[in-house]
Amino acid sequence: MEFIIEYFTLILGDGNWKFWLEGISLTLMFVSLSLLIGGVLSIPLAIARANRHPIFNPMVWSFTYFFRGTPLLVQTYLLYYGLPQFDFVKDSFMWPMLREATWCALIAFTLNTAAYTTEIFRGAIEAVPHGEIEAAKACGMSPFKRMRRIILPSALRISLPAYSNEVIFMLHGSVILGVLPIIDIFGAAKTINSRYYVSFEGFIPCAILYMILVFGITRIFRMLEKRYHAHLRPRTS
Amino acid sequence: METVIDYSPAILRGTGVTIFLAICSLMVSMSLGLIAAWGKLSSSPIGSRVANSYTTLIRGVPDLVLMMLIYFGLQRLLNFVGDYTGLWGYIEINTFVAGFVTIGFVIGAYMTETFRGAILAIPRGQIEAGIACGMSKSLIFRRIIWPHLVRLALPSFTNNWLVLLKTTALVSVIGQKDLVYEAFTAGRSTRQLFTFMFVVLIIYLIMTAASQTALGLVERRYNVGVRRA
Amino acid sequence: MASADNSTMLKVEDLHKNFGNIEVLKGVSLTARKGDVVSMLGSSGSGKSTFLRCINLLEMPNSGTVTVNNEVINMTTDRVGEPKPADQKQVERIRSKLAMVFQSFNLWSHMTVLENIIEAPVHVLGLSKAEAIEKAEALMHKVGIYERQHYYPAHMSGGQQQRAAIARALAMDPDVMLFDEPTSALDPELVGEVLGVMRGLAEEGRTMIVVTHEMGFARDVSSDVIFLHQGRIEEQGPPSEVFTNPKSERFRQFLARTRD
Amino acid sequence: MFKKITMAAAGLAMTFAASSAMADGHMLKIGVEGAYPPFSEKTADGTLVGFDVDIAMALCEKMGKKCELVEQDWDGIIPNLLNKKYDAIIASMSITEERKKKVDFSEKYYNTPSRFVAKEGVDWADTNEGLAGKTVGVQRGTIQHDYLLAVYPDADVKPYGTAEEAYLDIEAGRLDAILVDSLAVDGGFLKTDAGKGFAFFGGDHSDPKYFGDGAGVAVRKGEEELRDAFTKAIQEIRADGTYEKINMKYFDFDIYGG
Repeated sequence: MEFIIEYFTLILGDGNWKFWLEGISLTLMFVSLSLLIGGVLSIPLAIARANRHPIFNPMVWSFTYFFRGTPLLVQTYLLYYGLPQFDFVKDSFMWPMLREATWCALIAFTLNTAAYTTEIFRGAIEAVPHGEIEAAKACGMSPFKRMRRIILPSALRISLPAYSNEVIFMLHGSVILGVLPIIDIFGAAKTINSRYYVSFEGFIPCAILYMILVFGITRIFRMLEKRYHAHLRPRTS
Repeated sequence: METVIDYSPAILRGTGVTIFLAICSLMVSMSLGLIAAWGKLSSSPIGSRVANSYTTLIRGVPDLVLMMLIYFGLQRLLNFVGDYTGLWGYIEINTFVAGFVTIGFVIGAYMTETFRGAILAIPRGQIEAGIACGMSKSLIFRRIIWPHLVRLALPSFTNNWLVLLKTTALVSVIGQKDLVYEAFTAGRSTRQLFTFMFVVLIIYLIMTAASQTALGLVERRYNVGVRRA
Repeated sequence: MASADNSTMLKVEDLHKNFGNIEVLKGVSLTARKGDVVSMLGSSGSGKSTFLRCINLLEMPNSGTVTVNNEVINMTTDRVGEPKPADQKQVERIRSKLAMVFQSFNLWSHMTVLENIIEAPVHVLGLSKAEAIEKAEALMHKVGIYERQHYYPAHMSGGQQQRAAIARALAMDPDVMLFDEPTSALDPELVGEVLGVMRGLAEEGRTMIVVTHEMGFARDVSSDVIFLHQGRIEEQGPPSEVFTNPKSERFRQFLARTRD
Repeated sequence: MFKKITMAAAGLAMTFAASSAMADGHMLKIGVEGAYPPFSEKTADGTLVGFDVDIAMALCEKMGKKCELVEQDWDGIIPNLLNKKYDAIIASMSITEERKKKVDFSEKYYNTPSRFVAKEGVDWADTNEGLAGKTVGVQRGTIQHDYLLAVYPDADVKPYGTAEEAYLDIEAGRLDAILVDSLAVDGGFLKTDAGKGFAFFGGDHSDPKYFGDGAGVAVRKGEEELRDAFTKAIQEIRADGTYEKINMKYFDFDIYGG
């Protein structure tokens, strides 16, 4: 009993609960922002890939190959610690943003998730049954309208399961924030550990928090799938 | 560029560590994957429950957090148990062991799905045809089951291997001197972190591309006679 | 057997189509006046489906003209010499007047029946949603799937899906309806319900081009029968003539093979 | 497949066996940081050098032991001492009450104050009011970190894994100031090319409540013998001039402090 009280004093006392709160809100904000921006970016990229656009397709392919073929940690290091190597970056108008660790990490994460999401969406767009697209053509829909009304709604539904994995990967990936001078959930754990010279005590609530978040994300996607995959469910009755 | 050449022994050493660590992780992950796949497929409720909680745990906890817990926590636990029972003296979990055990443990959960899916997808009729021809069990495994298993598991295996390779970068955070650690140290002291991190990215791209080519060749060999969908 | 109002709805002249080096259509022409039901017969590979798909430019014809309701579809060629429409807007407008019913239904799988039917009227023709729904309800009654309006395609039988697809086509108020083997993907016991709906449409005076294997339908319903063989018209005429007294030996053989 | 499992298992066992050699009478493992110039840093070929490293070697020689240096990130330096990865820490670790709860310390082997560093010519006061809203970098889990959290609640404190990363970021312009050991930052940053244009501001910070009594050698609790051996060795190298020689190699004044 005494041990438990001692443990909770360690991880919550002495103002430490503030680190957790800060960490949770930062992780959540960060992951959702990068997913949002990355997701929006990836739609035109995926369309360019799926349509085999002669100029954009190779460009987008290189982009996704580069970001999918290398570790997110190194990409983040490159952006955060790498860019100030160049004076022109520090003199540019972008610097007020790039000097912030959160912005650098956000850019790295956004590009990373955009690359993965592009390939997910591309696969889904290619998986939309050809006949359904022909039916849209035969109705006189313009290419833009076909994309907006038929292909994308169908592709986004198809990609739901794969995308839910990507969301969880991004949450997992976000621990890299804690390696930078940013206090996310992982950073909060590290800060508390180093305050009291303990080794793993802070990582236990940290692991539990991530598990709760993953559980929540899984639940949300299960609801979304229930709603948007109604047309794929086997016939009942 | 000259500084990169100055530091190239360290970079090469780091690359070697990364590759070795990846191979060790792969061994662990394949063993765990096979065991857990077997557990999930077995009719025993305990087997599938253990296997399921394993995959749930991996999905729930980020790899780096798990690595920290294993590096610091497991060490403490092992020593505590050792002291308490007197069964063993000091056991060290160094950064290398913590690294490949964690990565193997994490990727093992993916491997579980890979193997499970492949085993389920083996055409049963062909095995029956083998039995009908009077083939022995081992012959059926070698000549019929194994080629199918490889073919069915390869695409997802390739994917897992690439994820694994990239995950190795995380060991630098617990101080293992892999490619990322060596390059970061070099970049920090020369104040050329962009250059060095860029070199690291290129090395990872080369490793990725090489693995894809090699595994692609294997895949082609095993896909003989299969119609492309 | 021209109908009373004999204005030409669809005119196709000397249509040629190549796939690579293979010439699939070697100059096919067709004229359909208002209320005509043209049945296109032929063995597989004769080019009848390709012909139908060339009419609304799902395939690009290499030469020849298509005139819909006195409007010629303008064609041009792209940089590598492949045919393409000169005016994409015109093609879209004409396609909205040529409704198509496919062999494999091609209902949009993520939409319910009702959503499938109102989709194009709302987003292509610009009808209000309420208007479109009202119209859709009438059409669903007509083809007998009103009770299934909130079902997803995957949850219905093939015959119901095809009837929904016909309702979707009708919702566009088309000048001409194109049927591409509408019953070929159906189980035999479901063919009747679809043919029944199509008969009804013919009696209403709809202009229809039907690629089919259903001899009974071709004989009883159509005003004109075209038999294609290797990309050419082998036999053409009113069913009363061609079925009783075929001029072409090939058509005779075809009839013998497919006699039901 | 089975062969692979046994191989992996064998590999595991070997790693355990190889590294489980306990420190015997003559072998001593010493944890150092390697990212805290000029006290400890790594050369291009991976050798550890610096004041802490030289002191460690000198102390070992006096104690008549064979020493092995183990490089360890600051974050885990005390946990891994407790985990027995090494037997002592010689890494400019200040002797504080908080740390004494976890480890035992020898006598100090040097004592220098901490100071703030910023762009040359800033006129900020080194008080909480003076640094309110400023971004201040610090190494995570150091006495400076504790001090900032306790005394400068209005500053925006950014914790870094190593001091060098904080140097990188103040040079890059991401930090307004850093709080570091005055000697470490002098040799490791201000006197290097990267530190041009940066200077100390404000006075010394050495309140023993936070900063303790100088840097000592840390050992696990209960290992008084080893601790006392280090204390004795420190006194010996002070007396015979070895300390002075090492001191002068890195600094131009005596850093032992009063």
